[in-house]
Amino acid sequence: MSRPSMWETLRGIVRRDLLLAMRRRSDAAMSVFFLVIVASLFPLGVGPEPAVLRMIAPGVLWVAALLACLLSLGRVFTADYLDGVLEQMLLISQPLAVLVVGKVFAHWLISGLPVVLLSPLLGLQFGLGGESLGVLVLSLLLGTPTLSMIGAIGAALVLGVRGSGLLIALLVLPLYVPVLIFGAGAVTSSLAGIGGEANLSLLGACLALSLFFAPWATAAALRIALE
Amino acid sequence: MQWGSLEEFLAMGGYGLYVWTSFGTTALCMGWEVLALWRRRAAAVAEHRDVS
Amino acid sequence: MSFMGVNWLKYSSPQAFYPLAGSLIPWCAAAAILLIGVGLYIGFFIAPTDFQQGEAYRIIFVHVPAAWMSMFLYVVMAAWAGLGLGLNARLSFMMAQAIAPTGAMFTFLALLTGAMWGKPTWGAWWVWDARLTSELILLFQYAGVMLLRTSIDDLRRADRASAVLALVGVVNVPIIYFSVRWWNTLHQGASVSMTAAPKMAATMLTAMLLMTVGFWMYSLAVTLARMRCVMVERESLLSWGKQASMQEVAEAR
Amino acid sequence: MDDGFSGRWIFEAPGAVEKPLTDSETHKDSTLRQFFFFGLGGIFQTMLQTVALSCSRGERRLFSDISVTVKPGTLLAVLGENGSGKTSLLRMLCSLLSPERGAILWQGQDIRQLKELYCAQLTYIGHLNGIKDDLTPVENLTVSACLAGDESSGALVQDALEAVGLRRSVHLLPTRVLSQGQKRRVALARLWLSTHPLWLLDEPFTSLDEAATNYLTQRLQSHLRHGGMAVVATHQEVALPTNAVQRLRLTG
Repeated sequence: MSRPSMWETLRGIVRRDLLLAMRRRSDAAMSVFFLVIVASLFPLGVGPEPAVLRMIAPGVLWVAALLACLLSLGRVFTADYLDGVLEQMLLISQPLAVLVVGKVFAHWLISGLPVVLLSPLLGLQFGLGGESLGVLVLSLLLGTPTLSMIGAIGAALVLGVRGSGLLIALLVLPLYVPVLIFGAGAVTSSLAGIGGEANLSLLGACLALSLFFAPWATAAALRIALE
Repeated sequence: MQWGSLEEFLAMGGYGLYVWTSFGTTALCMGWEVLALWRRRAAAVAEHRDVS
Repeated sequence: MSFMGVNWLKYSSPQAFYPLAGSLIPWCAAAAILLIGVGLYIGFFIAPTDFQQGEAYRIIFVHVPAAWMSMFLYVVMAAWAGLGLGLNARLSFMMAQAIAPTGAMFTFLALLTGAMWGKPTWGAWWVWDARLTSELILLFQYAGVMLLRTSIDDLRRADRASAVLALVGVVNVPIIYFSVRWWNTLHQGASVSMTAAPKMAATMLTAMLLMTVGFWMYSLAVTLARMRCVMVERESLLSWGKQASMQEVAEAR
Repeated sequence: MDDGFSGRWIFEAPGAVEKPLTDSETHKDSTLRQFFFFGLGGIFQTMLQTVALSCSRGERRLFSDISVTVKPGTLLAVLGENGSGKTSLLRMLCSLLSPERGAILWQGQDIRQLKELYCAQLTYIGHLNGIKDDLTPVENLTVSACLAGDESSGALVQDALEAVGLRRSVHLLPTRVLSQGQKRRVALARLWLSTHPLWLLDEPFTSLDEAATNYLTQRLQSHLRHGGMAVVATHQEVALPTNAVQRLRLTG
C-alpha cells in the first residue's frame, strides 16, 4: 500500500466530480440558463436605450454571475453529505484542504467556466464592445474562482441545516462584496477609458487571498459539520 | 450655558427632529435590551427551577 | 496566568465565572450610567455649537461611539470565537454568543444615527460612503452569525460553525472598507468624507470619549448579563436531558 | 461511571481467546490482563487503543471511560442496542468525531496528532453506503479505491465485485437501480481491495443475505489472519469469524 500523492488525490477528486456532472448535465446547465435569463430580464425592466444599458452592463452582468454561482453552491457538498461519500472523503490520506481545493476546482469548471465563456455573448446584448468585452471575460475569469472558493465556506457551514438554501445566501453574499466591486469596477473603468488593470490586479489579489485562506476555513467547517 | 430656554434646547437650532430621533432611538434600544434581558433571565431561572 | 495576584484561569470554569459575572454587572452598569450621564451633560451643555454644521453635529456624540463599539465588539466576538475553536472552551463560545446581539444593536444604531446626521449635513439619508457601507455589511455579518447559530440544533456544532463564520468575517470587513473607498474614488464626486470637523473642540472630544467608554461599560454589563442567561438556559437543557428525549429538548429550544 | 446515566461497559473475555492462532501469538492474553501487567509500556506494541474515552451527543451521555486495546489479528465487536453509541464510538475511532474526554492512540500516538497519517491506515464503512447512485458499481469502487490509495485496476475491481457476489451483469448498471442489499455489497466490496491494517465497520451485516454474510465473514477472517485489525459495530450477535474476538457491550 502506498499513500497516493497530493496531485493524484486532487486529480481523482476532480475527475470524479466531472464524471458525476456528466451524468447530470441538466444540473450544470441550470445555473447557466439562470444567468442568461436574469441578464435578459434587465433590458426589459430598464428599457432599451443603448447608452443606459451599456452603463448598467458591468453591474448587471456581475450580479447575475454572482447569483448564478450562489445558486450552484448547494451542490458542492450536499449530495456527497447525504449519501455518506463526504464522510469517506474526510478520511483521505491527505490534508483536508486538498480535498476542498479539488472539489472547488471541479465546481468552478462545472458552473464558473460556462459563465465566463458565455459572458461575451451577454456583453454584446448590452452593447459592450471591443476592449471592455475582453475585460469582462478576464474579470470573470479571475473573479468566479474566488466566488467558488468563498462560497465553499458557506456551503460547508450550512450542511444539513434546515433552510440551508436561503441561509447560505445570507452568509455568503456579504463576503462577495469586494469581488463584486472590483469585478464590476474593472469593466466600468474600461468603459470609461481608464483601463481596468488596477481593478483586475485587485481581483487577482482577492483570488490569491481566498486560495490561501478559504480551503482551511472550509476544511474546518466540514469537520464541524460532520461531527 | 448656551440654551436660553427649554424650547430653544428642544429645537436644537432647527435640527431637533434629527438630534432627538437619534438620541431617543439609542435610549429606546438600550432600554429595550436591558428589559428583554431581565425577562429572559427571569424566564430562564423559572424554567430551571421548574425542571430541577 | 496570574496577573495582579489573581488566578485568572480559575474563572474559566462556569461555576466560578457565573458569580464573578454577577458581581461585576452592577459596577459596570453604574459606571455606564455615570459616564453616559456626564458625557451627555458635556455634550449638550458645555460643548459649543459647531460653526459649520450647527447643532446637528451633536448626533456624533452617539453616532461615533456606537460605530466604534459595533466594530470593536465584532473583533472581540471573533476573538472569543477563535479562542473557543483553539482551546475547545465552551465558555468562550458562550461569550461570543452573548456579544453578538449587542454588537448588532450598536451597528443598527450607528447606521440609523448616521442617516440622521447625513440628512441635514449632506442632504441625503444615505450615501455610499466607505464607512457607512462597511457598517451595513457588518450588520449583515452579525445577522449571519446569529442566524447560523439559531438554525443549527446541535449546540456544539452551532457554537463552532458560527465561530468559523465570525472569523471569516473579521478578514472581510477591512477588505470591504478598502474596496468601497477605492470604488468611491473611481466614481468621482459621490465621495463625501464623513470625517468630523477638522478642528474639534476639546470639550467635544471629551464628551465623545466619555460616551464611548460609557457605551463600552454598558456593553460589558449587558454581555455579562446575557452570558449568565445563556449559562442558565444551557444548564437547564443539561438537566432536561436526563428525563426528556433529545427530540423534546430540540423542540423546546 | 461517575454519574447515574453514563454508559457502562462490560468486558467479556471469551474462553476462545486463550487458544493461540497459527501465525500470531500476540493475542494469547486477554487485553485487559495485558494492560494491567504491562501498563503504559504495553501501548507501544499494541496498535489501536482507547484511553478512558467518553462521549455525549447533545446533552446526553452515551458512554464514558472506555479503555480497550485492539491488537493485530484481533477483532473488537461493539455490541449494543440502537442509540447506545456504537456509531459514535466508531466515528471517534476514525477521527470524524473528537472525543469529549480521553484519547485514542495508534501505535502509542494520539490520532489527533497523526491526522491524515492515521487516516491512511484505516478503511471505514459507515452505516451510509458512501456510493453514488449515478455511477456504476465499477466506477464507484474505482473512485473510492483511488482516493483511499489502493490499487484499482479494472480486473481487481471486477474480482472484488464478484467476491461479494455481484454478477458481471450488474457491474455496468447505474447503482441507482440496484437493491438495498446489492448497494451494501458494492460498499463492502472496498474491503476486497483494501490493504489498510485497520477496518472500522458500522453495521456491515445489515440488509445482507446469508450468502453475502458468509463472504464478508470469510473476508474478515482472512484479514485477521494476515495480522489486520477490525472494529465491527453491530446490534445483534453475529457468528463472528475467529476466536480472536473481544466483545464490548455498550448499554446506553
